[in-house]
Amino acid sequence: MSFLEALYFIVPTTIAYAAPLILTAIGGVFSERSGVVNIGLEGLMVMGAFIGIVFNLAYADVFGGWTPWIALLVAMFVSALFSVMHAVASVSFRADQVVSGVAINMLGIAIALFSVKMMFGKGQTDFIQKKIPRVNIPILQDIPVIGPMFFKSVYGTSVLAILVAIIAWFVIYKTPFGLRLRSVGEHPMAADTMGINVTKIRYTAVIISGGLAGIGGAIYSQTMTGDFGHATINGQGFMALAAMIFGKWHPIGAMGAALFFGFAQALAISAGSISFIENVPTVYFYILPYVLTILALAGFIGKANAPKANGVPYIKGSR
Amino acid sequence: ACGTDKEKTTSKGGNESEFSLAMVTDVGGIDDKSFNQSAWKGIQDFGKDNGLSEGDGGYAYLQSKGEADYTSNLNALTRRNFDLVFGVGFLMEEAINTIAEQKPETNYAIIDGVVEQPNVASILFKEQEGAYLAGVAAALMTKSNKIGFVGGMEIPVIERFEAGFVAGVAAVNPDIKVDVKYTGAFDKAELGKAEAGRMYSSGVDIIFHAAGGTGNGVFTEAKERKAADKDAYVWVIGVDSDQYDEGQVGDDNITMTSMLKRVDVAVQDIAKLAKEGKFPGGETKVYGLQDNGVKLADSRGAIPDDVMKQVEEYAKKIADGEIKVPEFAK
Amino acid sequence: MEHVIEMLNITKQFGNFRANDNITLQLRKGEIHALLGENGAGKTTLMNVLFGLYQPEKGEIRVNGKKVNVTSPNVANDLGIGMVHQHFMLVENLTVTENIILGNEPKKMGVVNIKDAAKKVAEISNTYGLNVDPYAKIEDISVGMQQRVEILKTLYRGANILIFDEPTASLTPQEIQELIGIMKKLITEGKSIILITHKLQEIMDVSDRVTVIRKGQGIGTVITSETNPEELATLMVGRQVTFKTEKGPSNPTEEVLHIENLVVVDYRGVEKVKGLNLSVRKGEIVGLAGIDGNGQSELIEAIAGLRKVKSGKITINTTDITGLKPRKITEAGLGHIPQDRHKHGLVLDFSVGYNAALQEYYHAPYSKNGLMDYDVISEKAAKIIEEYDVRTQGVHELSRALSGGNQQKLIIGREVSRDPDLLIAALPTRGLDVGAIEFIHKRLIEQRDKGKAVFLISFELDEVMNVSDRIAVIHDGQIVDTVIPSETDEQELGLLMAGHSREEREQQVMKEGADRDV
Amino acid sequence: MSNRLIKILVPAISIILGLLVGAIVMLFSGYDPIAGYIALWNGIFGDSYAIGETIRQISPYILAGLAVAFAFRTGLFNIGVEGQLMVGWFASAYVGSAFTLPMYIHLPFALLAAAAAGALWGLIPGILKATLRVHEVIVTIMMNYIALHVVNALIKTVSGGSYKTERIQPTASLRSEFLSNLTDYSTLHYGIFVALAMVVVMWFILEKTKTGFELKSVGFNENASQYAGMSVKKNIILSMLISGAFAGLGGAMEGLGTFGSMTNQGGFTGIGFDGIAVALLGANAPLGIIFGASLFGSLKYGANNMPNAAGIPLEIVSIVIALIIFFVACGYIIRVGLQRLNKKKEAK
Ligand SMILES: Nc1ncnc2c1ncn2[C@@H]1O[C@H](COP(=O)(O)OP(=O)(O)OP(=O)(O)O)[C@@H](O)[C@H]1O
Ligand SMILES: Nc1ncnc2c1ncn2[C@@H]1O[C@H](COP(=O)(O)OP(=O)(O)OP(=O)(O)O)[C@@H](O)[C@H]1O
Ligand SMILES: [Mg+2]
Ligand SMILES: [Mg+2]
Repeated sequence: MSFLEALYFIVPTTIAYAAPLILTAIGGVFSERSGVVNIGLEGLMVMGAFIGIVFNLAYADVFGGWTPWIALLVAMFVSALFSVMHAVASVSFRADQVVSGVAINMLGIAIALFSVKMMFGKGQTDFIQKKIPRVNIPILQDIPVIGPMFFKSVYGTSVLAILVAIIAWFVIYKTPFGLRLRSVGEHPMAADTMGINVTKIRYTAVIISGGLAGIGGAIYSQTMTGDFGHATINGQGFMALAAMIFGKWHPIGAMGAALFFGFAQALAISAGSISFIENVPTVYFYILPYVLTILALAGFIGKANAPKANGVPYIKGSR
Repeated sequence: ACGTDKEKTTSKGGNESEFSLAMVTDVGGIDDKSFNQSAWKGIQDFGKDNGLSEGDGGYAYLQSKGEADYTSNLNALTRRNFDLVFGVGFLMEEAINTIAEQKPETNYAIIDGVVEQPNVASILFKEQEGAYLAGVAAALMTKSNKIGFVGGMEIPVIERFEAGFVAGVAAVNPDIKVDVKYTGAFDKAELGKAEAGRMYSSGVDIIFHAAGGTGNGVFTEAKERKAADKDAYVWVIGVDSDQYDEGQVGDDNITMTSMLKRVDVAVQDIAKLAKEGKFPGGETKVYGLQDNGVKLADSRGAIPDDVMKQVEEYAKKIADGEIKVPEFAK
Repeated sequence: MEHVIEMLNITKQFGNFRANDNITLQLRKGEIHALLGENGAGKTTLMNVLFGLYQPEKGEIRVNGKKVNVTSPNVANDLGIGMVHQHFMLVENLTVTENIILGNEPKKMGVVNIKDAAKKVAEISNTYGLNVDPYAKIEDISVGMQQRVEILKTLYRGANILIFDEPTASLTPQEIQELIGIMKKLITEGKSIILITHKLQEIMDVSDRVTVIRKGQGIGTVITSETNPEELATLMVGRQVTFKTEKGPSNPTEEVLHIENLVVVDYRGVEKVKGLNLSVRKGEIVGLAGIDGNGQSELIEAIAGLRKVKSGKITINTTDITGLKPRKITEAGLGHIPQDRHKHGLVLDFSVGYNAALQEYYHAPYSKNGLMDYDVISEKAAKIIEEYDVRTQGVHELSRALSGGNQQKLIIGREVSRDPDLLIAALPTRGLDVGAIEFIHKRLIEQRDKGKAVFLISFELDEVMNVSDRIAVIHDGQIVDTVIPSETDEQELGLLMAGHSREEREQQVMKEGADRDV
Repeated sequence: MSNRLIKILVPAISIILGLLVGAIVMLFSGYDPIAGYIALWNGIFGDSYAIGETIRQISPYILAGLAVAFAFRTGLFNIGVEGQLMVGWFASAYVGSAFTLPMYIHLPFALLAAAAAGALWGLIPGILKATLRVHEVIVTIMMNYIALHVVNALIKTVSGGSYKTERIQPTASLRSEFLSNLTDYSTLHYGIFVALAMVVVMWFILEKTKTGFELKSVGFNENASQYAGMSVKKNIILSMLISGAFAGLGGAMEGLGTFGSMTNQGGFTGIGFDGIAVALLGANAPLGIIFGASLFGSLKYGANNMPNAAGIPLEIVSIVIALIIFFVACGYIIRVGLQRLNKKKEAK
């Protein structure tokens, strides 16, 4: 592969790989910025992936080409609903948020697989026919070098992911809600004395995280596998969690981290086909993305500061 | 087995003529679209043919959620007094070996593995022979003279696929280079997709996958390319079972063919022998082209008849022993 | 007389414990009303009731004569009540403006209009002479400015009734003066203030009336001009309290702490201690006076081994401890009552017993061969509890549950009971009531009299003047002068702290004299 | 109601609630919950064989739970137990097969190798956290994937291209003829004693030793610990090391006990991730972990009996387990409920 060819492969692959992670990680940013640890992202993604596929299969005839997009919405809705469980436990019942998150993970996959069994009588769903298409963006695709890298056969969902990152940044840093969100995650009691409803903000944030993780899962299943089974979502939620921390609980940072994971993955794949290193044992390529991540973290990122009140239930009047 | 064990044992003792069989799946489950499903189909077919019903005394299966379940599942079926218990997958060798020693009066069979015990029949397939034919077909069908192979993990079975496939391609045209890549996993669709994307981008037009769930990603990539451009010349060759359905893109289908591994055939064969009292205990039976153990699936017209004819010639030569397909990748 | 606030017969209970028992407090329009009581007397609780954070079991609240039901801080805000909390309610990583507008954000098309808000903040800030930078982040500004931000928060919401809960506990004398000025200005604007403080002099200086509570019960309200600090202290504690700490003359002997040309940088890498020289001898208390931020924290941390020394030398008892690990320094003879008791002083989630052993757990008799002996530790803890009057349920109670004053007594007990040759006491009485302060001062002097060296860091000139035998004045990372308390006054100290040398001061006095002559 | 009673009642009620909701799900899906639970019960306790297998399943869960809990007690979140367990498994299988030694050396050696391998895998995130303040959650997640691929490559290398390591020598085996016979040929092995011994070890380290005191102190307040002369770095590293060693021993349960070898791993074992739930079910306390692991292990193993004895899909048990964990997490509200109930009673 020539260098440019490699780039034409690496860039789109990076973005496609990253899209579900970006959305999910940003979901995590919302939740944890409000002070609710969310390691249930994996389970929320599972729910989204499952709903996305099931809806797509059931309504492909009705909605035609729009099906996968509507499936994203439905997945968002259902995962958001599912995340209410985590919110109730973490915010209202003062649960240990890690335990609740673990329960969400286990419950997500269990419910999804049980439902698949009930609906399809087998371990995985059928394949969807209406997939999220790749499109060439007119005019932009003709720009030399940049065009084929960014604007040729891109998923609409990748554009969506990047848009969501920018919107999330805007919401968190520019709007009253964002200001309140950040204050609740840092110092809920201060927010409370300013008349902010800590419970409401935290519920909202967790539900947003559920919705975004749901979209993330549905994007994954509708672009990568085309069906849903026990292995469809298989650690992506944890990778998103890592991206969120890597990105220092900042939406653009999380997007950057997710893109970095995608890049490392794409790099490993393309490096494996460069002829002069063909004799390098494959295991080095398998672990390359993960090693790169650790090195990047150790190299230039350093300490990441979690929101101060992250993981601590807010109990009115306690000090 | 809730307290039914004892009464079963007695009832069973007086009814020798009945023959019952069961299987333990590996983590895939009976609907994995792969060899577990195929084995279960074999058992069901045998059951139907012999008037058995599902349940104790007829036929049954137990699903494993992890390696740790193999022994206990085999044990459970043994306790339920099945006459013949299949273990599906090479990972079950150890477990079968252990239980066969403990329960010499039950017969066992292992699929894809070898266990040397007098009450165990070992069933192997010549995946390389089927893969060879897939390679021949691919080499005859390629327009770019670039062909890809996407493997899951680097384990002996998958390496047999690779060996046969590469040999098959070379037999037709030694100049065609097969781009061989393993993804290191059977469950990472995104890697299969990315790998396939890289291959197709580099000019490969046909990819044979032996990568389980990772292979889903290969299909996805091919379908996307087909959907974007109806005239795109991209193909996938499926594995284990007929993956035609996976390849459907609107009115087109990108599944060229699939290399079938007829576990069902082998299961029925062994079961029949056992029922007739000719159970091949201690033996290893290898099912190849000749025994209908491996073959290419119906291409539904994707492969033109003249090409199909040439493929069949190769098949005949293999069956006759004229061509020896290598078992190990270089 | 018109009452803007009337809290009548308020009772607030936590479980079976009555934090407020039938307390009445009436605030007149335009007055500064002090609320006085020991640590844990129930002052904060009463104010939290007024601010809507707690709901009282009994009693009623009237605002401008009308009965109200303050169910939440929002209601309090609407009634024009603002509160500056004892522990700042500021979000550290937000800016001043963001903290102020939180919950009440001006919007432009759904977006927070920071520019307008900042302008308004600056306006109010100027009106009251608060001098805050609207765009600064809270974590970057001084405690004094944070305090002023808290005040701005209430003013921004148009509060007319302001509650200040111990606003001066962590301020430097200069900042306290500024704050008093601000309060007086607020009064002239027609606002009314409830002020909680443990510093009786402040009460005498600014308040119009004082309400005293003791152990949750109202003792009564007196008019400030008709009382004096001694009477107030007696009302509050229920016994006589001595103010002027009694101590004999000191007999310093050998040098214990010796610091030579010490240079230390802060976390940003900025030099904060710049070639400092200092010595503390056995049998004396050296006080370090200075304005916050002149290198005090860095100096202490460097001595304790918590911060790297850039250059220079520190010795304790002839051992060169420069660059040694904290443990080695402790073993060289250092005892340290840290400035921040929650950050450094205690493991709040450990029991009182564990905390009592925090410095000594690693050697016999507290542990042997790598194994802890918790019985011995409990015994020791029980002794500290008894000797230092730490009010706690027992050695197994979590330190978190102790009040600040008792946490401090626990730390002092732990450090002093080890009998260190050098005891560093950094702001040891911050936020404590007069009774507790008296107790702690006695302990420090007791150490001195036993022939130990004591190094006291404090922002309170009173304390430094009363307790020390010598006062070293720090300015800009250097000791500008060392003075004897009996030979100086607050004014001179103040000038030294501001960086003027003694000669300058003398010249100034002479000049003033000359001016007068003319 | 005494505090102790409430402490016992909360998990008990959580379990009952979990089973109850599970029953409702079964009813709505057209299954018979009573038959289902009978099958589950029999799957766990039905006969000596089932009991043996259940206990065998519990052993690695205990160790994984200890690993997670130990790190938690020092303020660290070790999501890397999965990877540490895998390298431990490999190390034990390798040492077990590659050497010929008398049993009293071989078995301890193999166990030690597993612990050391796990410790090494924990050491890396530990060092990165201690020296560069890199968040341990990310590093441990990454280390899991690295472990998976490295172990698979190592299996291939040491076995000369095969997919599994050679069988361990009997001298390194935890298998026990005695225990196996006692439980009707189950695979129950001596590992459970190793696991229980480690429970004692964890309790001992935390509650009795100086090291434990330091580890807990650093976990609660790094600044105060530093002030008290403890080395924060050393304790963070040590904590990850010990945590990893527990996880590595969990791997030895599989390598020297259940399987006697290691085959190519197609994915994570899941034991490490379940360890998080086990630890938290047990409130990160040694005894609690035995409870958590027993609950987890029995439900997981017993579930296998549900499809064949009652025709109910396995997944329903996963739902029940998840619900139980969820209700345990919500212990606060259960406690409040109990206290209210109590008050009412007292009032009467
Ligand atoms: N949230 C709470 N829960 C239980 N008891 C509390 C709580 N807050 C305060 N108390 C009790 O109320 C009493 C009064 O506390 P409060 O904070 O009002 O004291 P204070 O007078 O403000 O003391 P200080 O001068 O030290 O600030 C305390 O002794 C404590 O026992
Ligand atoms: N959540 C709580 N539950 C029970 N008691 C509490 C709680 N919070 C505080 N207390 C009690 O409240 C009392 C006063 O606490 P507070 O923190 O106001 O002490 P303080 O003396 O004011 O300390 P400081 O000097 O730091 O202001 C203490 O006796 C403490 O035990
Ligand atoms: Mg106080
Ligand atoms: Mg107070």
